[in-house]
Amino acid sequence: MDEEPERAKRWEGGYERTWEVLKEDESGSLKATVEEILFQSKRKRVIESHGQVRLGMMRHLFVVVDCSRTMEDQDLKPNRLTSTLKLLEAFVDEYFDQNPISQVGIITTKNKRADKLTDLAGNPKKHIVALKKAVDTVCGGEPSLYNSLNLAAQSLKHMPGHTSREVLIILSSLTTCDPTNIYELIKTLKSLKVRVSVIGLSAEVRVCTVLTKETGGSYHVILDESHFRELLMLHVKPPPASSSSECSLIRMGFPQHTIASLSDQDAKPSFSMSHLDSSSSNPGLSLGGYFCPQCHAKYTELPVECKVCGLTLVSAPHLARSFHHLFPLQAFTESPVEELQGDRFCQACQGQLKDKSVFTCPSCHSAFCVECDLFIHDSLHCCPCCIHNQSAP
Amino acid sequence: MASEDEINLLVIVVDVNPIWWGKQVQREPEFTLSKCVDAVMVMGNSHMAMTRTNKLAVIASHCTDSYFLFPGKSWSGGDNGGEDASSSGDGKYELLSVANNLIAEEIRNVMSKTEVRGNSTETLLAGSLAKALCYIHRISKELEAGQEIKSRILVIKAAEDCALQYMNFMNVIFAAQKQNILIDACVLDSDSGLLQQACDITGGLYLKIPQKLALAQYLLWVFLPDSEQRSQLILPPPAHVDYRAACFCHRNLIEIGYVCSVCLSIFCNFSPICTTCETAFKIQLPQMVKPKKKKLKQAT
Amino acid sequence: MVNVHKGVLIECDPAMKQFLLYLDETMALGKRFILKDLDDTHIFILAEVVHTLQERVGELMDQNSFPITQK
Amino acid sequence: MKLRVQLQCKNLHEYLRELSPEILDRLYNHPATCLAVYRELPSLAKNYVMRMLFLDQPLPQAAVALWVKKDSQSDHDECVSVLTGLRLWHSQQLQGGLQGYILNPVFKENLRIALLGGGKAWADEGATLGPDRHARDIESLDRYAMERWEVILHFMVGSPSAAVSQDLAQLLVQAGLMKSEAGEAPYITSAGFQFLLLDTASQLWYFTLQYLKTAQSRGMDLVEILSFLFQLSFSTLGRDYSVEGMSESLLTFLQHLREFGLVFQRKRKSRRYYPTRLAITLAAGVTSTSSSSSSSSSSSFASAPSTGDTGFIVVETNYRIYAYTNSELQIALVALFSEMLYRFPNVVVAQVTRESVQQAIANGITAQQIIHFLRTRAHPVMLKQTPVLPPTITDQIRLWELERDRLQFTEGVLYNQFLSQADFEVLRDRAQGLGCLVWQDVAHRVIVVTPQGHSEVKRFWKQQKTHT
Repeated sequence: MDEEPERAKRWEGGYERTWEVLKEDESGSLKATVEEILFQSKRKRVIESHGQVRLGMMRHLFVVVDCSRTMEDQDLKPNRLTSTLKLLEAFVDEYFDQNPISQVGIITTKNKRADKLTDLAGNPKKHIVALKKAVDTVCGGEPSLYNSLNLAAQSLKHMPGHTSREVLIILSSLTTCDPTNIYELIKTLKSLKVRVSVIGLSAEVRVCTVLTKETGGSYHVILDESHFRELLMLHVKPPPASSSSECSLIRMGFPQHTIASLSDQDAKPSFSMSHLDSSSSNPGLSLGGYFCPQCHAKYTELPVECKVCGLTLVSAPHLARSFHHLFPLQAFTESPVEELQGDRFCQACQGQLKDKSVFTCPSCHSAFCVECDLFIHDSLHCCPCCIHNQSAP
Repeated sequence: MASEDEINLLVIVVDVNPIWWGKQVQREPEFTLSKCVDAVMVMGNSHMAMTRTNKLAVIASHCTDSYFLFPGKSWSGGDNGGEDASSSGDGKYELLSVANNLIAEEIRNVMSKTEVRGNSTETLLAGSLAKALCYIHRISKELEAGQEIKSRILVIKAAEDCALQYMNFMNVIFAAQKQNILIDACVLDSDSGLLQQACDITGGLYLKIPQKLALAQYLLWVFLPDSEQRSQLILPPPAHVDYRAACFCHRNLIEIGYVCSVCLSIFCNFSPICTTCETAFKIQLPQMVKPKKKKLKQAT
Repeated sequence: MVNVHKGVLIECDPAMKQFLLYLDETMALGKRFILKDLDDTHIFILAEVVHTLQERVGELMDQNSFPITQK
Repeated sequence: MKLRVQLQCKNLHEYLRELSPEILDRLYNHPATCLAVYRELPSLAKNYVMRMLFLDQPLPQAAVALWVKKDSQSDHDECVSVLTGLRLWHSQQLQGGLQGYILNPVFKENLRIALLGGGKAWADEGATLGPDRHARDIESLDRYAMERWEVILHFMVGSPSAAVSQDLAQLLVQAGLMKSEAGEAPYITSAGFQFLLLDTASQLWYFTLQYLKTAQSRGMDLVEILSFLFQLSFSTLGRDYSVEGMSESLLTFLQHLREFGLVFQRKRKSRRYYPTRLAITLAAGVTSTSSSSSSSSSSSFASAPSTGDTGFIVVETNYRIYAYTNSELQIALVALFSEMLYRFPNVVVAQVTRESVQQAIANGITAQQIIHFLRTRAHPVMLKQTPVLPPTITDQIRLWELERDRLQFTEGVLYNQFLSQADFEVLRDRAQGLGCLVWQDVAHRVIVVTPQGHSEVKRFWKQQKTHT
């Protein structure tokens, strides 16, 4: 919720009279207007995007999950906790898809305490396993904002200065039980440049408003489950980096993957370093793997921080995955279909342009249909016609 | 038996780079573009013959653009292909002969119409793949309720990789991965690093064929089975993929490099200013000291 | 010595079996019809009562069901 | 002890396997049949065929066995048995004495033709006749096909307006879908009810199978009409084909197809015909095997532009069914298992109740068939949700069916009061060996055997006693 006291509360004014927008056409059908509305809502998602800003590409994010008694409420199906954890699973997947060299940790809070469910780590599997297990937790007592934030801050403050430090709180309770003055902690968080965002499941709470405003985060209260998902997904995109944050060059290793086949006589099975601390059942003995270029420790998965020499190991595609944040595709211009000369076919999918508007790439002037426009901006991140041009970046 | 509700879409991207094929004729006069297109048709026919719900699209990737050879723009899915398409008048399945005629005609158009500018021996595969993805996206949007679609892309690649396309290519690969679309690659000439990565990331098969003349057989043996059948068959092992990065400054492949924290550009040695995003890096202590500093911090 | 009966083997759930036992004891079909009580889910009865028995079970089901839908 | 008649619908495989080898070999003489048979193979077997299609030498069996991973061995064995069973490949001795496989040369030749061309054309195309002045578009063909098919269904439910030829009525009787007593109009059987609830593609296939069964007795050549049928199913909708060169029996067959609505012919003597969507989806019905199969809802017909019988039913969790149709037949079908509440010009409202479902079940319709009917005709809005039908409804329909099955009756003969465990075991093992053991209780020394096995068991027991 933005701090806008003059704006009426949602339930007071600005009520959207959705039925007034609907107009019948000559034949008395509502189809055209309904289609128009759908079309507009599709379009909206594309327009609200980026300018060239510096983004905090390396993120360290703590997700705080409220596990207090209120999480058992059944306004989200089947209850708040299950629904939240399910959405978080999707969130973690999406997060690592978009921010491959970032890390996430999960904190739960109940009975006035805060516990780390998982430490900061860059491997989605671990988090997802933990989240799946957490479905069975018994919710109880009150959450503690102070303790959770404190726990998160303890870990985050050791993170290097060029990374963005973030906390995302999913708060269901309307109360919090704090051992001391939380406003002091907010000041500390601010000085540590920790950005705290809150997603409320019940209603707006003053302390969260202050918390998010001071630390530069966002505060939203969900309307329903789909809105909840949307709000969570807002946090998938890297946030703009604060101007004061440090920049640095980070040393990274790009290990080669070696595959050894069973028939190969020289291949020796070896342990993967990543299995050292995990108590998983499989011993992690395998043939091939990624070998740290500095100390030759073996890992089966990337990205990882080498346990021996501390070098961050990534593969080039991991970095490439984030490029589209940095070089976003410019928005296409919308124009009515009548203005289009030549064939009325979408340049990308070869479909007929049936909608009222077409979308033109400003650099290569190819026309696309609305579906392709969405797909290109949401997933593809490059114009299918521009990249036929050799000089394209 | 495959369920009737599942549509299996195969998009074949054929590299028709005229320069490469021109040179190829001089090298090996017995394997020409038309032989290659024949092999593609055999593959396409076999795919369509498998079940009624199998769909096919063929894209020609030229050096400046890509063209849909099949289905044509007016093609609406086999139900009323009867307008002008005449079958070949022999024992071939009508749908197939109509498709084959269309492909042959389109490729003739493409090859005769487009002129070759410059001397680029590289094919712009990323663009063709992007169009293939858009096409797949459209088809999956047009599905009726209750139907499912499984799509894959088969690239038949002849010419060299285009290094400039790296970023776009990666974007396309990730988009494919997100949509669960396999990318298979059948490489005729030299190995392609980009396609190796594409196949590895999306879970497709990569095969550099030792004998070009046997292309059709390779296609039928290796690439015809869909992902479900592949899990049962023994197929060529995954190729070794080079995941080393190329630095932005010299385009060298490096094992250890420096990455800008703002724009993730990769450099092979330390420089005070990022050449990509022009960020001035905080003057740091020499690199070697950094780990110590970190430890100190943790100790306090 | 081995004893041989001709009849019908019924397989049912324990609740239904109790109902059958009840019918047997109260002579609801006019006579005892159970030849042998085998176990929790099996019972061996006279062949001639099968039809009436099915009717009785149908009646029981009718009594036990109530309309779940309103019109 | 009610005997429930289950409508058994074989798929193409089962059908073909029953044919004699000579007929099979003759069938493969036509590319269309080869393609149809090929399409019905398990997916792994399709790949086998493709891999061997262009090989002229036999492949060692050991090499073929290495194509699959170890854990898919069972699939491999199935493929081998299917391919051998359909005579698609033969074993052949290799030079080194190894056993090898080679594709049936006739099949190979014709499948190659189907895929790549060559050979002679399947059928004369209408082109030789010049353009048709009364050319039909796809919509009118669809309408025509549906009308024809519905007439048959109407006839089955006994609508007075529906009249079919003597041949067809006889066929329905032969198929067991209708019964006719001397001098009376035929009436529907329990199998007929089940037939009505199938989706169109399955109905069509079932009906075709029945037709084929009687074909030989009509003096028709099975191979000829099967080939023609498959050829039809691979033809293009909206195109005309010529009857030129068709034999007399094939022309009769064409007239029958015309009556089913599989082909359109403007006049009986017309020289050209149009295959309809029914003919083309015929092969689709082949795969959705028996009527009791649940999962495979063939939507191939759903892809047809609303031909009236797909996608009109909405089922709500309150047991109400809204059927957006004005086809008397469809309404009658819905009424088979539900109570009609309201009737409007384009929609009927019905309610599924315990009584109505039990009534249907008493008619020999199974819960599975009702559910299948509802699912295959679900409104597009319903199709968007998973599962398509509300689980409460499907569960309840199944429960209602189970209710009738609270008691399971098996006729039998009970043996008890054995003197020794040994006696008991001897007799039990004997009964088991004869396959007539119904039930046993070792602790109480009780066995139940089937009445058929009783005499045999008794005799054995008497022998046993005299021996000891």
